[in-house]
Amino acid sequence: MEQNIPIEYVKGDFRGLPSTLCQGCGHNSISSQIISACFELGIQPEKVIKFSGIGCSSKSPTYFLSRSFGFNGLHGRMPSLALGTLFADTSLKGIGISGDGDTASIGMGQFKHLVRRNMPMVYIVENNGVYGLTKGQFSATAEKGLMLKKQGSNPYLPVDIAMEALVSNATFVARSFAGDPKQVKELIKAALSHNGIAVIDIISPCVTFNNQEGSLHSYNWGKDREAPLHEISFIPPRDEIMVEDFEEGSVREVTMHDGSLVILKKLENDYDPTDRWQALRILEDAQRNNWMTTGLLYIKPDIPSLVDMYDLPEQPLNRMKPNQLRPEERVLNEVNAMMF
Amino acid sequence: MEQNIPIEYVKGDFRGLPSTLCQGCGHNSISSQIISACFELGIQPEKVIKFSGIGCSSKSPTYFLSRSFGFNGLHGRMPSLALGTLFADTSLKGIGISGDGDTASIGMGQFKHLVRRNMPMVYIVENNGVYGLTKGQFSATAEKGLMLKKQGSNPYLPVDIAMEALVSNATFVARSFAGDPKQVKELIKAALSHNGIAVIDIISPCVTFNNQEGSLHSYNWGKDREAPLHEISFIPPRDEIMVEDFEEGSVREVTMHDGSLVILKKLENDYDPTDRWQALRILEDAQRNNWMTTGLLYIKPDIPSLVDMYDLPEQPLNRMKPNQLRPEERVLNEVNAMMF
Amino acid sequence: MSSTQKEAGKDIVNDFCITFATVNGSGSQTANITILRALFKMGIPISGKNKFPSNIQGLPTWYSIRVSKDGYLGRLEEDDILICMNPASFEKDLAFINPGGVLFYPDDFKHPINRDDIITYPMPVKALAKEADVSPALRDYIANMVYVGMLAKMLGIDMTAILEALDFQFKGKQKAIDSNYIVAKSAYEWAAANLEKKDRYVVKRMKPLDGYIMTDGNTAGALGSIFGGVQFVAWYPITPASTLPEALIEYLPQFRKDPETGKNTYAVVQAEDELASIGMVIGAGFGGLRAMTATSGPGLSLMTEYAGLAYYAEVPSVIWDVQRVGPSTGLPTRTAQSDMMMAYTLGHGDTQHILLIPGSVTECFEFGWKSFDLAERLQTLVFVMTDLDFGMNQWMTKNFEYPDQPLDRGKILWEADLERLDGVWGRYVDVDGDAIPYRTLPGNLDPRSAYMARGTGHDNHAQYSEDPEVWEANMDRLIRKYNIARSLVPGPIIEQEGSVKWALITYGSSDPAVQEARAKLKADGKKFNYLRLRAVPFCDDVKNFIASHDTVYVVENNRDGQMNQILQMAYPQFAGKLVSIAHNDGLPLSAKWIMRTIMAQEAK
Amino acid sequence: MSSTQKEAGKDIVNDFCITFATVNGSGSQTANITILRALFKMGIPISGKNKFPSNIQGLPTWYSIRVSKDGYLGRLEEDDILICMNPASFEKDLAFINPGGVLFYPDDFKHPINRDDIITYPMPVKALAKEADVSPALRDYIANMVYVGMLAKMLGIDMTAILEALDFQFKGKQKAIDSNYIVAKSAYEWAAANLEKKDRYVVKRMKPLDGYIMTDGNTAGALGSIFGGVQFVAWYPITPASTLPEALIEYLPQFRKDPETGKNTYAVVQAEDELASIGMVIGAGFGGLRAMTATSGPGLSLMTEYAGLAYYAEVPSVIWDVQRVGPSTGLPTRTAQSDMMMAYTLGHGDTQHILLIPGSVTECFEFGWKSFDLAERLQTLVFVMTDLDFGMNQWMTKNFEYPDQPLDRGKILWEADLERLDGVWGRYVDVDGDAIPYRTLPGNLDPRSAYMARGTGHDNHAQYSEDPEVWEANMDRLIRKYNIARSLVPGPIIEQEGSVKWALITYGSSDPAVQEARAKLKADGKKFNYLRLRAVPFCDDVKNFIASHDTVYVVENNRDGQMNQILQMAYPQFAGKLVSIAHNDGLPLSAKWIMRTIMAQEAK
Ligand SMILES: Cc1ncc(C[n+]2csc(CCOP(=O)(O)OP(=O)(O)O)c2C)c(N)n1
Ligand SMILES: Cc1ncc(C[n+]2csc(CCOP(=O)(O)OP(=O)(O)O)c2C)c(N)n1
Ligand code: SF4
Ligand code: SF4
Ligand SMILES: [Mg+2]
Ligand SMILES: [Mg+2]
Repeated sequence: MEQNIPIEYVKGDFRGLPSTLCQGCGHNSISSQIISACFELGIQPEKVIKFSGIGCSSKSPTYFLSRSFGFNGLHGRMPSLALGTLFADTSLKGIGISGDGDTASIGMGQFKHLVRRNMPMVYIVENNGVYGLTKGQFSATAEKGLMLKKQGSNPYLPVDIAMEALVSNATFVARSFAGDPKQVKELIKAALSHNGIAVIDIISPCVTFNNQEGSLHSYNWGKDREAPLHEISFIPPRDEIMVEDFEEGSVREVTMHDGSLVILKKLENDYDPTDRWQALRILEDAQRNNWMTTGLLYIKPDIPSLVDMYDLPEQPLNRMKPNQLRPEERVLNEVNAMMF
Repeated sequence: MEQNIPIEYVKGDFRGLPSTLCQGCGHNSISSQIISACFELGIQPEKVIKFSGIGCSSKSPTYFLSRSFGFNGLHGRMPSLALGTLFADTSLKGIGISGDGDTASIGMGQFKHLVRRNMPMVYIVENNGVYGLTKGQFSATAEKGLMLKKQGSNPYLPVDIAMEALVSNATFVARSFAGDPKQVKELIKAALSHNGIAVIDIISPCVTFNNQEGSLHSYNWGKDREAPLHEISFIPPRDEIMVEDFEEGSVREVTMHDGSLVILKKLENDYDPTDRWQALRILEDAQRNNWMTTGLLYIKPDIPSLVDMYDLPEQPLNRMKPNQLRPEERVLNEVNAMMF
Repeated sequence: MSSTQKEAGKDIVNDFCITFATVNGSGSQTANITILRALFKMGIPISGKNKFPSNIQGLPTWYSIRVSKDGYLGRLEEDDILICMNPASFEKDLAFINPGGVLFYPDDFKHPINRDDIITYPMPVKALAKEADVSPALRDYIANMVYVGMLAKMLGIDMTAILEALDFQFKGKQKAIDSNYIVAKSAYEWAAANLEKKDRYVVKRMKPLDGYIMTDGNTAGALGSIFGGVQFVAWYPITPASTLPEALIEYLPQFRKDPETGKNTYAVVQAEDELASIGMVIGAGFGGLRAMTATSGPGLSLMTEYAGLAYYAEVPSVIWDVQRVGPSTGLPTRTAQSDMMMAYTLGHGDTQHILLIPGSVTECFEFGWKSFDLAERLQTLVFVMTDLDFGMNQWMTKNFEYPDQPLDRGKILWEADLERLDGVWGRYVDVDGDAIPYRTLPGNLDPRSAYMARGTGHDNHAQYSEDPEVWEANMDRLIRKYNIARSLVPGPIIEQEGSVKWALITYGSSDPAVQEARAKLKADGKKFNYLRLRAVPFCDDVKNFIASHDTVYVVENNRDGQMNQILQMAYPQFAGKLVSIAHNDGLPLSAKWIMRTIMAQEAK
Repeated sequence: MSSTQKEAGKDIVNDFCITFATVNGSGSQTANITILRALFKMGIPISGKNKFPSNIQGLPTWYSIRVSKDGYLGRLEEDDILICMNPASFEKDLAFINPGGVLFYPDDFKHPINRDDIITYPMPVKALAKEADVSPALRDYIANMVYVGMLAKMLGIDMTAILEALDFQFKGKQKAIDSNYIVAKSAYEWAAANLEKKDRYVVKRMKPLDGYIMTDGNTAGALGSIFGGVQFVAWYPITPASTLPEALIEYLPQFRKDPETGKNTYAVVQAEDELASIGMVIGAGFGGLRAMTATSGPGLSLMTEYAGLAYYAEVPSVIWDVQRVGPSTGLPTRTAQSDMMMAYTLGHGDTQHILLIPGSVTECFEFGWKSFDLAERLQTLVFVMTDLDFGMNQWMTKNFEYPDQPLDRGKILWEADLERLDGVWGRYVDVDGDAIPYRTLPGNLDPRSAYMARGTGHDNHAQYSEDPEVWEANMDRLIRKYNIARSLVPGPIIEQEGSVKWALITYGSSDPAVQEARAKLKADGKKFNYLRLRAVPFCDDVKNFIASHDTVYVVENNRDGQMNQILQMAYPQFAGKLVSIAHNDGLPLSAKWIMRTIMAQEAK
């Protein structure tokens, strides 16, 4: 983004087509926060690229950032698609939108391997514990014992997407709740500044199939049980930093790869998001106690990303000229001489 | 196994065809320990069923227990095959043999979901950090920086199979080393008594492609770095228990579902294998310190297995008679009446 | 014939198409099906087709009921009666009404009606719904009952039949029945008091449709499987297949408890994806269970490799492909017959699978149980190829018939059998000369029973082998086995007109439209013989049928004429006389399109 | 002709087959290839085929060198000279020696030699290996050099040529060269001193094979891709494809650094499986990179769904299918041409893909670069269909030729183009009437450039659409595009004998055997015209060729005659004259089998 000509954007520059999701669907509020985050960061929309799998969640990239390229791929297999595309022009910011079925059921393998590769992109899971688009079957994040119409009771323990990301050595892991738009937005901003995989598991209620009282992915449950680790604010590199605004000791700062700052304002206890160990533990506690712990769970800003390992030129690969791609005839003569 | 007519077996009853793996391959020693474990437990070989994917490791079920049924399936997709087959006769003991490529690369999704389902079977990963059968490419458990001929250097952090199993709520997780045959054997015995998924991640050096000095899956490294958590012994239910043989406080016992006992003799510190939390932590420590921590990492013997949830009769499903399977004509008349 | 009846002035009785244009997620389905059921109850042949978007709420959706005294159940291209509840699609929908047709619409619609060749009935939906004594949350939902009542009045549908339909719908729950019925009834009365009938469409009671039921293909398939003794189901949700496993989940507990122990004689597992569901099913098939899955194109794609394994290792299982429009995610809520070639050859290397193709909803039931007998007899996969049109739409269909054959478990050796054989057997030995070997099942306690199944080269005793002759001999046996299947699979249904030189071939859900086209062409003086395929591979009847005609039109609902291609490969000697009549736009074929296209071909 | 030369008493010069029977993992490959190279260096046409087991160490393996002064490179069914180093396979191997043939064997073998119609040469392998001054660990390894020296002496291979071959093998590392050469040399001398030549096989120098190189198809494919500007490779290991990406990993860093910055102009990613490798490749193709993967049957099976997406969303990429024996895991180390039908239709729904089929190793290079031009020009997948025989065996082949056309990146709109067009464009609009739309690439900063690619129904502007007409129009355009491809893909190679009524069609690695069969049939007085397919879909040349013959034999290495089937579907009017000549037992076809089978057909 460094080379952007500073343009003044209006919010409309970041909008998408009208949503065809259900009214009240958590996914819609996440889309709004993506729009706001990009707008507030002043990202050039053409510098973003969107990816998704299949599902209600995966439909949503159509509903934000119409001026960004996108690929609505296959169910569970957005990660590989995104990885390949992002090599074409590594200056682009990738945003992947997935569902819990898309990521944790069919997509488990690709998700885990994308994370393990530390592919630089934002990976948002719009997690509702259910398959929305196919009308309400259990996803792999549905809690044990959940009852759904036509499906009976779910016999399995849920997949914890944040824990999965941590164990796969993700370098940025957060959890949030669609009912907490401010936190969602700040997390997305931070994620967009992260040079590596940034996984955000957002509990995003499905009002049509899994919003019943007591369901772990319902609005009510989230409202009752959300326990933010901190109040998070994102400060882009160009802004003047005024940490003095905060009371001494009341905040923790994380400096991102691009110089921006993530400010975590302490709530009850001080939480250190650079300790994977603590992150795993806080998640285990959340599981045991039925809390929805939200916030930036873990961050490791200075690990080389997958792309960093490839020694690529600044010029995007997809703008290379034929003479950069085809060796000269002389080289082929050498090759022929080698073949014996 | 309860109904077995007590037969005296000889070890040959548990052997397989001659191995076609390389001499010295870790997988061969694991096969031997499977043979010994089954022999020592006196399991009726016909009551065992073997599964595998594709790879050198996955070839090995041919080399033990010729009197057991088996299915050598597809690369990375043994879990689903095993799950389906085991419903046919739930009195059978399933043993799955997989490789690190088979489980952690292509098989990640199926592995994680098998574990999450707590499918009652023994799942052994013969983990050599490399693709043996395709001649030496990196698997997902290869350590970052590993150099292999023709492949260059591995850019990714390894998948930790034991940690993956834990996070997926496995109810039995162990790690061992093919160079420690006694431990391998006792762990397999315990696993065979477990009513649920029993994952054993066994470091099993590939002498042909990944046994070079310093490689994390080499014999040398294992011999230098193996740090057993305890000395493990398995005591089948029919044997008289002589815990008095052990010094007071020097052992920890775990009672298995079928009444057998797992005796863990303390080494340096007392390790509690019923605390998932400690297990995750010991693995994190091992990763940080480059230790090969082995032993029974975690066990939770009393969780209902997948099969328990299905309310199946004792009679194996695959021995049901036509009249048990096809409802009477009367029922169809009712059905027709319902269709409007 | 309907055309003669549509003469000016006369009533058009029991022969038209009603379409309901609504918004999905608005609960109109209950209202639409109530009408459908009421008509069926009046003895009038009907079919109901839902054209819905691939989302959950808020987009235009259409439900069309074909009312056909002649029993034609195929799709009509135009509407006679449109009930338009959706302002968003109003303008477009209007264009589809036949001249002389009818429009019902809420009286608060602001849209201009730019047609003067139709009859229009405004409906006081808001007002009548408000009158109803229901909670405001339900008000929108049962507003749809307004058009039920209005339509009942204007067409002449019995309100008793409506009541019966509601009673069935709400499983006798009186409160729900009442609150819906009251709205319908008051709309009925409002119409009686305020509207004058100006259109010509009427329904009249016919003699009861005895021997017929009303259901959809996925329910029928699930029930057929239950009567086929299904024991293991693994599935992954996908439209339009999901309702088949969901019907299994609903009905298995009712019908398949073990009579003695009261325990389940089955297990249903929702897998993490189709790679896993097929793996589970093939595992279970190997284990000796009657195992099945149901999926659609994208899922079938993911099953490719396991399908090849099952073919080569000779594992029985049943796969339902409820086809939708591909390639790729395509149109998930629209119908097609476009996985035929794929299913036929699914897997790499040389493979050939058995396809059963039900041609009616009752045949979905029949092939539900037959597929297991065939799979176990032949020790191979059986694909039941149906589609969204059958699977998710409502059809009147013949009563399900109880299987006329006992379960055929195929060639299985248990302990006693091995005893009898002195333990002499080999998993892939062709003992009987029919290319079908014997198998043992896990759990068999005879020490000579075990074998290692594998997708790698194997000899007659299932031992690993790379021997060229062993490989080829085994693959050739599989061809022989496939040829044996020709005489075991359901043969074609043939209808001859005598020594006519032109013929039609079709299959599956294209049958109703082809039947109708054929009848109408005949009425126009063009006779066609007729063959409906019910399976791949083909038996000699198919060959002889093609051989005895000059031109054979192969009608199907896909782009590439896939069945035509399969026939061409099967009968290269006749390939020249096969003419592909194929197209797919996501909708079921219409008789009109078929007639038009065949006539154009004939004119060439 | 060789047959005339095999008359009793006369020397058989440069026309026979040598087979080395060894144990895999024993390092014999170096010895075998040394002989191969030495013969090539002497100007004698050769091909080398490795028949190896699917394991790593300890099982029988065979390497056959065909020496053919006439330049026939196909497989021979029998051996003339057998070097048997493996007691385990000794007995079986003996049976394959032609009468009058030769057996070399270690003198410590205890096996009886039950043939009296062959000449035998025992070799003091142990003794000579012991003499060599190498570490005991290496001794076994270089024991193989004993047979190199013996064979050189008995056949008349120049030891200078052996030395050249070793020099190449060990990349000039003198110590390795020496220790191997010394053993070969002492064996040579031992043979000179102790053995009397009793057999008739000799090699004689021919004129240098200028313009030819020796390599394998996977290396050629990798190099061709590099000269085609490949930018992104994702792969998952699988035999027999792995060596193609491995060659890319070897050569890309040498040849494809950016001239200015010295940075990489490419990226190679080893994926976690083939579901991911194809996803990555299609992502990269969408992003505007020349992207490829290489796999074999099982991997291709897993790529089914993504292939359908690429077809429908019109994403260019290249997939190499180095075919092996399926179905299922099958025989992973044996060759076949049995994924043809599958690749052609890969995906659910109606799909058709473009297949390029190299017929020689040098064509593997050529199609390596051409495939990208075609994929980007046509915005679709291009499958390069090769096999283990080409991919992993050593072939003499024509020099690689530098591309005679500049890179064709197809229709891409960058910022300046959109400026020129005033931003008026649509991703799937057929502007030029050739059914090929324009595309923009991510990173294009023009606000009008972006679109959302998708596998769901879409209109000309890539917007989601379920409209029946939009769907069908788009699918029909894809057919038109496929038809355009007919004139862009490499046409067939046709060789006419004049007005002969019989013809042969073949493709890929079956070409050498068919060429040989054709020449021999001609010598026997039966002339055949000849067509080698190089691509699917077919151009009119193929049609006209078939049209102008009475009987056309389609020869291929699979069970079901898959190309024959594809031809039948393409030309139903001629289906009756196509005769399938197909079989697969894991080995390349032999001229002998082809001749035998065709003569049997002719006799019918
Ligand atoms: C291979 C494949 N299998 C199944 C489907 C059907 N399918 C579409 S969306 C979906 C589940 C979506 O659930 P989730 O990812 O949680 O998204 P949500 O709709 O809940 O946002 C499924 C199973 C598919 N498109 N592709
Ligand atoms: C779908 C598919 N892709 C690739 C292969 C090729 N293949 C065979 S074994 C193997 C890797 C085996 O590695 P691992 O599981 O670690 O077993 P090991 O040989 O090391 O014991 C691969 C990639 C295959 N058989 N199937
Ligand atoms: S079905 Fe659920 S997930 Fe889908 S759009 Fe509606 S509320 Fe959202
Ligand atoms: S290649 Fe490696 S893993 Fe395979 S058999 Fe040999 S030593 Fe074992
Ligand atoms: Mg969901
Ligand atoms: Mg391995």
